[in-house]
Parts: sequence; C-alpha cells; structure tokens
Amino acid sequence: MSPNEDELYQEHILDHYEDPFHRGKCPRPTHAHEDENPLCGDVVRIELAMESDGTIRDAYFDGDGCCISQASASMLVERIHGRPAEEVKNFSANDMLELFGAKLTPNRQKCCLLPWRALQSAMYSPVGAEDTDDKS
Amino acid sequence: MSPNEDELYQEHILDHYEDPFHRGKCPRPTHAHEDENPLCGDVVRIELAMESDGTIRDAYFDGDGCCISQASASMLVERIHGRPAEEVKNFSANDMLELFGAKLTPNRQKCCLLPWRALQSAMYSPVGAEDTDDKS
Amino acid sequence: MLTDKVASLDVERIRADFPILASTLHAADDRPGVPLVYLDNAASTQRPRQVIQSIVDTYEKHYANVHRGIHWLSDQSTDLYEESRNKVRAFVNADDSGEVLFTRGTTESINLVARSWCDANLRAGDEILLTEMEHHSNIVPWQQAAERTGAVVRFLPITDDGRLDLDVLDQFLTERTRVFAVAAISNVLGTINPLETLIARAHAAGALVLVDAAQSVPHQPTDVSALGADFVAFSGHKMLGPSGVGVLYARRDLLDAMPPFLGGGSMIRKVTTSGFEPADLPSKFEAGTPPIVSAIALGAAIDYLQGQGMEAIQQHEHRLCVLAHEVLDSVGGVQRLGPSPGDKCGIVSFKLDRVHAHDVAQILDRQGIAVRAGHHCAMPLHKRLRVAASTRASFYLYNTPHEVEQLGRALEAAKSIFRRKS
Amino acid sequence: MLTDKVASLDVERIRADFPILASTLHAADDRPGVPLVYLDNAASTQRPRQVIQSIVDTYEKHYANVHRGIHWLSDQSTDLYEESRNKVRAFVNADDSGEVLFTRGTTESINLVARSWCDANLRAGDEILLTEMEHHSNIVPWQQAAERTGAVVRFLPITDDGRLDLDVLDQFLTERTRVFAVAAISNVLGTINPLETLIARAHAAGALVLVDAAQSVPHQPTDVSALGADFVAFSGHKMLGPSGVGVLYARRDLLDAMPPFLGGGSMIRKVTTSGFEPADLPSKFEAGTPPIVSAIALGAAIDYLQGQGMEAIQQHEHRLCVLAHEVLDSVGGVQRLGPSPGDKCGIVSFKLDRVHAHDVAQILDRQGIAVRAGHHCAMPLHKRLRVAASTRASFYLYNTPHEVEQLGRALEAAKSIFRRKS
Ligand SMILES: Cc1ncc(COP(=O)(O)O)c(C=O)c1O
Ligand SMILES: Cc1ncc(COP(=O)(O)O)c(C=O)c1O
Repeated sequence: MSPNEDELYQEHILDHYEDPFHRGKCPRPTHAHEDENPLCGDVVRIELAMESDGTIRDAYFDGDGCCISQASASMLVERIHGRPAEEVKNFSANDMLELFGAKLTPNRQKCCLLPWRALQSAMYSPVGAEDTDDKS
Repeated sequence: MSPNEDELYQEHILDHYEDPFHRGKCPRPTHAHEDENPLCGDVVRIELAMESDGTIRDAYFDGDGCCISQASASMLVERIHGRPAEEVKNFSANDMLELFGAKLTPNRQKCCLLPWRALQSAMYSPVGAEDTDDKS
Repeated sequence: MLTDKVASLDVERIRADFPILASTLHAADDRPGVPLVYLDNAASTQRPRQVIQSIVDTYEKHYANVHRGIHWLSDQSTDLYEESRNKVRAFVNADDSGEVLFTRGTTESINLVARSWCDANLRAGDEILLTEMEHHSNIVPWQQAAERTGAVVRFLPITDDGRLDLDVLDQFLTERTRVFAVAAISNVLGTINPLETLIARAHAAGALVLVDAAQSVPHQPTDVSALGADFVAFSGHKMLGPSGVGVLYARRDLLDAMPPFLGGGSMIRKVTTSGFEPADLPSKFEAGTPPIVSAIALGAAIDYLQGQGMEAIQQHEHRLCVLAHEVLDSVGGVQRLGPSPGDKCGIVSFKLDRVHAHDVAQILDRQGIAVRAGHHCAMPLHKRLRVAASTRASFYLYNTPHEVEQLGRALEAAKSIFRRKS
Repeated sequence: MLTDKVASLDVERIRADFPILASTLHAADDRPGVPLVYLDNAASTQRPRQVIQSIVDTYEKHYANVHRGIHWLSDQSTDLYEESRNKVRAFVNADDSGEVLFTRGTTESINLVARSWCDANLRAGDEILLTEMEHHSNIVPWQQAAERTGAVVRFLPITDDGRLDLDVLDQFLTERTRVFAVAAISNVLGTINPLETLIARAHAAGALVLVDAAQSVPHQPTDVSALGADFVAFSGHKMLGPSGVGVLYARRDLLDAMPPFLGGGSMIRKVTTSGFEPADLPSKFEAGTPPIVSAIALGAAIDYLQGQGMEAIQQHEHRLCVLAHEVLDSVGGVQRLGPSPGDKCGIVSFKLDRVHAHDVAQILDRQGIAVRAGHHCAMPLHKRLRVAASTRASFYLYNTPHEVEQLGRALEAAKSIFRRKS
C-alpha cells in the first residue's frame, strides 16, 4: 500500500470521522450555511455562534458524506472554535488542505473543501436571513 | 504507373473525351434530361429522338466535367444510338461500367454513371413535360 | 436463454491481448505495488492490442481525409471507414449501411434524435416517456427538447428490486406519448429490460422507441431488425473500441424525413448563398470530418468481440455476476441494488454499511481494484432508491472469478478499517 | 512579419518522424511504385510517431474514463486530459482553461455556437454576416440557425483576386449584425484575412466574432487574447493531432450565459425528474464521454509543433508557397486562384487549361502526389469565381521544395496527356 493512500485512512482522520468534534446542532446559532457537492452527494452544514466582536464562540457541523468531507468538517470546526472572525475569513483553501494533512487527488480535494466552502458562506449568513431555498 | 491507372487515360477513353460522339444538340428531340453531380460539378444533358415504336432514332449529349463523365457520355450515346427502348431501359449501371472499360474507384464510378443516370431519366422525360426547374 | 452449448472463453489468452491489464499500481521504492483489477467496465473498457494496432496502422499506412479525395490514401481511408460502418451494420444486424451513423458516442446519438426528430415533430402537450433508471444522457437531452417544444417528460417508475414497473406501463404510455426512450440495460442496476414487450407496447400506442444500448451492445448479441427499434444508440469505448466514436442506428424512413442535425462539410449535396440541400444517408448526419481513425478501429473491436463470440461473453459475465452476488452476500453489511442475477448482466452496485461509497472505492483502489463510486450519472435513480451514492463493480470478457474474490476480500478490509470502534 | 531571425526547419529530420511519409504507392509485381508526395494538408495532416505513441501509451498504461472516478487509472487519464486542455490553452494564449472546450472538430465547434448562442440570442431581422470565401462548415450551421430564428444570413463579397472586399464592409456590418463568422485563412484561396481590422470593426458595430481558425491555428502563432475574438474554432486533425477532436475557445462570460448544447453525463451539476442544472465550465459543454485519448494526443501534437516553432513552420510554408507560384506559372495554362504569396499561406489552388480538376488529381496520384480536387467544401466561393472545380495543393512543415518541383513536372505530364490533338 502506498504511503499516501495509507495516510488517507490514518488514525487521526478516522478518529475525526468516527468520533467527530461538535457534530450536531449549535445552541443559539447566529450564522449558518449548508452546502453540498451534488456530484457525490456529500452535504455539510455549519452553524456558528458569533460574538458581537466577531469571535466564534461556538461552532458545530452536521452532514452526510464520505470520510474525507466529514472528518475535514470536524477538524475545521475544532480549528476555528474560539477564533476571531478575521482569522477565520483568512483561512484559505490551502490552509484547509494542510490542516487535513493527508495528500488528496483533485477529485477528493473537493470533498475536503466542502466544509470550508460551507464555513466561508456561513460567516456571511446570519440566521434568519439564511437562504434556505432548496434545503427546507 | 499502375496498369489500372494507365488504363484510365488510355487512348480509347481520351478519344471519346477529345473527339466525342454526338456532342451537341439533338435535332428535333422527343426526350431529354439533364443531371449533375453537385459534389464535383459535373453536368450531363442527354437528348433523344425516339420513334413511336420506342427505337432511339437519334441521341446526343452535352455537358461539362471530367474526362470520365464526358467520355462515358460519348460512349453511352454511341452505344444506344439506333437501339430499341427496351434494351436501353435494361442497360444497367454495371453494363455502363463495363462499357467504360477502365477500372474505377467508387469515387470515380459516380462520374462514369452520371450520363447513365441522365439517360435513364431522359427515357421517361418527354420534351415539353421536362422538369426544368433548376436548370432554366 | 444461455445454453451450455456456448464455448467458454479462454480468459487467460484474452487477458494477454490487453496490455494495460498487466499494470502494477502504487509501486514505490520500498514496495512492489499491486496488480490492476479493472472492474470499471460500465464506465469504459480497455483495448486489446488488435484495436491499438488498427489505430497505429491507419495512421502509419492508410490515413487521409475520407470521401471527396481522388488519391490513393484517401481511397484507402474511405474504404476502411465504410468497411467499418458495414461491420457495425452486420454486428447489430441492420439492413442498410445508410442507417448506421457514426457519432461521438451514445450521448451525441441521443442528442441527435432529441434535436432533429423532436424539434421537427413534437408539440406542446406531447409526451416523452423515460424510465426512473435512465442514465443522464438519456434524460437531459429529452428535458432540453421538452423545454424547446413544450412537450412533457414522464418517468416510468421502477419496482423496489430495480425492474421497470410494467403494471403501470399503460398509465404512462398513452396516446400522447410520441417517443419512449429506454435503456436496454441499466448502467447501475444491471437490469435487462424486456425490450420486445416495451417496443411492442410502445408501437401499439403509436410511439417511437429509442433504445439506449450503451450497456447492452457490448455484452450480448444485438439484432436491431428483430427488435424493431426505431433508434438504437451505443458507444465504441464501452465495447473495446477507441475513444470518441459511437453509433446511432435509425430506420431509414425516419432519417430521410428528419432535418439534418449538425451542418457543415460532407452533409450537403449543394450549398448556395441562399441555402443548402442535404446529402443522402448516412452523410446527411455526419457533418465535418468524422472521427475517421476511431471509426475504423471500432471495426477492429467488433472483429475481436465476434472472434470470442457474443454469447460466450454474455455467459462468462453471467457467471461472474452470480459469483459476485455470492461474494457480496458473504461479506455482510452489503446492500445490493437491483434484481437477482437471472435478470441482470455483469453490473453489481451496492452500499457497504457505515462506509461511504467514495471511501469504499478509495480503499479498493489501494488494493489495485478499480470500481466506480457515486451516482453513476443516474441521480433520479439514486433518489428513487434513497441511496446517496453506491459502489459499482462491472465485468467484461477479461475479468476472472479470482478478481471477483479479490473484490470480496478488499471489502472485508474496508469494513475492518471503519469498524475500529464498533 | 516574417523575420530572418526565425531558425529554419530541419525538414529531413521532421520527415523521419512521420511513418506514412515513407510510403510507396502503386507498386506491383513488375514495378517498384512511386514515393508518396502528400500535398493534401488542408484536408487533413499526417502524424508524427510522437502523437501515435501518445495514443498507444494512453491505451496501454493510463486509460480509464475521466472525471468522476476514484481510482488510479481514472486519476491518470483525468490528469492527462486536463493537462492537454491546458496545453491547448497556452498554445492559443487563452487566459483560462474553462474557456477551452473539446469538441469533435471545427464543424462541431461552430454548430455549438450556432445552436446555443444563436437560438438564445437571435430574433427575426437580426443579421449573421459570413463571407463569400467560407467553408461549408462555416455557412450551413448559420443557415440552419437563420431558419430557426428568422435571422438573415449575408455574405461579405470578395474581390476578384480573392480578398475580402473591405470597401463594402460598412454596408454589410450594420447595427442589425449580431455575429460575424469569418475564416482566419481561406481553405481554397489561402488568403490570410485581416482579423484585427475585422474584429475591431465588428465589435464597433456591436457584433460578436467567430473565427474559423481551422486553417490558421495549425500554421502560424495564435493569440486569442491579443486578437480579442469571441469564439475561435479549430480541428486537431489539421495540426498533426488525432482524428475526432477539435476545440472551441470562447470567452467565459459568453459561455456562462449560453445554454448548454448537448445534454447528458458530465455536463450537469444535478438532475431530477423535473429538470437539470448545468455544471461549471468547461464541463457544461462537454456532455458524455469525451474523445479522451484523442484529446490527450492533441497535447502531444502541440508539443511537437511548439518544438519546431510556429514561426519557423509559417516561414517554411511561405517559402514553399512562393516556389509553388513560380512553378505553376512556368507550367503554362495554369489559372491560380487567390492572392499573391505575400497575403496567403501554403495553400495553392488552380485550374489547368482543358483538364478537369478531377483528372488533374487522378493523374498526379499516378505519380504519388496527393492533392485535392473539387469545390473543397466551398461551393459559394467557386460559384463566385466562376470555376466549377479546382485542384488544391497545400503544404505543411514536412513538405520540401523538391516535392513542389515534382508537382510542376506532374502537371506538365497531365498537360501532355490531354494535348494529343491540339
Ligand atoms: C446506459 C448508458 N447510457 C448512456 C451512456 C453515455 O455514454 P457516452 O458517455 O459514451 O456518451 C452510458 C455510459 O456512460 C450508459 O451507461
Ligand atoms: C476553413 C475550414 N473551416 C472548417 C473546416 C471543417 O473542419 P472539420 O472537418 O475538421 O470539422 C475546414 C476543414 O475541412 C476548413 O478548412
């Protein structure tokens, strides 16, 4: 087995997948967004409770999909929890791939970046104003 | 040079091309038809003077095109001149290719068969009733 | 249907004809790598050296543009191109080479019909009947045609075990139905649809039938004349043929009456500044320079398939399918999609409990096994089955029982990776 | 425009890369045959072993269906396919790979625009401007679009020496002109059209411009960004690339706004029984399995062309063109079509007195020389020139001055065959 591939299902990632950080509903969320990757059916919803100064007081995710999309969601939520808004907004796609750790083919990078895309939208989506068109 | 190809521009064919049999207008034609091969631009018109018993008293061709289409027109007109209608109607595409003599690729067979097609239509196209739609 | 009289395939000899099947994957300095187990044949097949050699020979010895040329190479390539058309004609038992059109693939073939026939014939309120198990290529072109013409697209439902629900066919096939487009074999479920019945019922209702034969022509004998289908579409790359060529078979009277689809060189008899007259069949529907070399090599693929025998191929795949069902059932935690092996071909789609289809595919790939994961271009079907994504193994003449067993062992490994905590 | 700084081609080394150029024709038991002189490059070109090898390598080592697959081979073929797209992008200097669509060829590229853009944007009374020197593939799709939309097709006249008549351009390019479709280089006359001027004038009039670059991209450097063209179409088989693949370059904003053309797998984001959402570029316009191996090999062809240098190729062909004019003029009884070598590329069409174009081609073929005869898919042009059919010699990087001289001698022979009685 190749080391790259081995890496993909390494303990660290499986831990996040099987025992995720903050999977579920955020108590009193201020911001939220759900995104999907229609081509593979993965879905990730991010819910945030943001302080008035922008600090992410609380962050949760929920979703359905492959090990990569769900583990990366768990890692991402753990990473941004308690961090200032500016830092979260500056957190790039590359940062996300680095945080995930294992090497991914472009195909699987899309899975890894789904939670990150959902988060970036959530930062600008106050609850109530949230566009729930096709998710309700 | 291949013998087949040599055959194509053999004396006999060039003679018909350069010194054709009955090229021109038929005096007092009873039947006529013009056909063309739009893909290569070849045109052949056949004019016949048919007796009441169907005998081809007189036959002429006119046209514009490659050596093959024009030589074969000359050969064909010479061949049917004075023959009974039944015989002319039974003269097949294969007979025409045989009459021409030289071996032809499918591409050039179309040229050789153009006069034959024009003749077969002419047999059923009394002058006056002739459809001159796009030739006039 | 399958008799024991059919000779069985010499699979080891066949495998030796396919250079890529000797590949080793994931080799690194410290490891030898694993041999390729190619089970993604419903997506695309591999090629025997005979097909590859046909491509090389054409480029090295016979190539020029076809038709119109008056020179030696052009005559050669034209002859080879038309010979190949005639091989396709014989392979599907059509009467007339003019009814065999070369396209890029099944998708273009279906689009050709949906543009040319539908736009000329459909009115608002007319109905196009599809089924819930269609591939997107046999859905979207009709949805587009419906948008243009005001026709309505309806979907014949399937049963829970993945068959067409013939009990309700009469409700869906009505006097408003103008065309019924249906897969011969589902690319996800493997279901072999009862075409004879469907075509008879559709014709009785006054509808034309387009058969999406992408998954059937490569795997079993085809007889379009006996079938009486109006349109039949398939792809070269799914039948050992090259990339970039496919076929539309259609009845001559339909093609004669249909307006041309793509316009350009070759499909015309005459062009003036005020308009054009289309050429005769098949040129009328082959605008521009066709995929000459691919079309010629498709003939070589047909020679190869016929050399093995389509019945023998079908029987071989049937055996692999039966074995695959046994193997999957023994793994445990596997939900198979589609009917039992008696009604299907060598396509096996499934879900593994607790493991997402993409993770299954990735873990299988570590062991050299190529399968497909996702919705396999059949989203409405997956929605109907309430399955977000499935994993699909699909077999062809070069696959072995041993490979099917490897699939089973690899699935055990996948389960164990994700069962650490259970 | 052509500087002396450009290194000249090593034609003998180039020829050694093309297996077919070593062919001998018309050999028989009693005769050795004649070497091939391939002067039909405007119809289609031959392939170097590097392109053939790319095809073989893909089939033998890297092949699977592209995109969607999660396995080693699928990743490989997807990478190679997208790398090739990026090579095309760089070759024509587009900004963005999403603006480079793989099609079957120039003809399909133009049809894509004529269907998708015209049907969405044209109304009765709108005008489509073409020119009298267009190839049928750049005429018929627009005539079809005009029939569907009620738009009117107009033809910019040419001068007697085969240039666009710019003096009357303003009469033809009006506020009603919505799109101007024009060849970069005429496939009959060889005329190099002044694209910069034409595009600037069309844009000033508010019209989009489609450039039929089938004869220019293979033979000279192309910069779509500098040109500012809206759509650019070309074919792989005319630039050493494989059969069955071509390109449409188009501006992203236009493609984003255009409805999809063919529907099917890969071009969708989502499909339900009630409709579909198209995918992002470039997938939106690549429905179904694309010509994967051909697209990859087109990248190898581009590598080869760039290895020689497009300027060097252009200069080489220019020299052959100048020589061909001299040779033809010295034969006598030759009527050349088109402008003088300064304004044209390596395409030379002519009529030989008293000998029909088809007979010229056939007689040249006896001596191994492949040229084309007929209307070269440009009937309106031939009508305008009052020439029923012409003979065309067209050059590429592997042709030699010696071959041009052979052409001259063969024409002398043709004359003598038909001059028996004069
Ligand atoms: C049932 C079915 N229809 C249509 C297609 C589309 O074929 P292609 O992508 O070759 O056009 C496929 C294969 O992907 C298929 O399996
Ligand atoms: C100027 C021009 N346009 C369009 C075409 C059509 O190209 P294709 O047949 O590759 O689609 C050609 C070549 O035949 C051409 O020379």
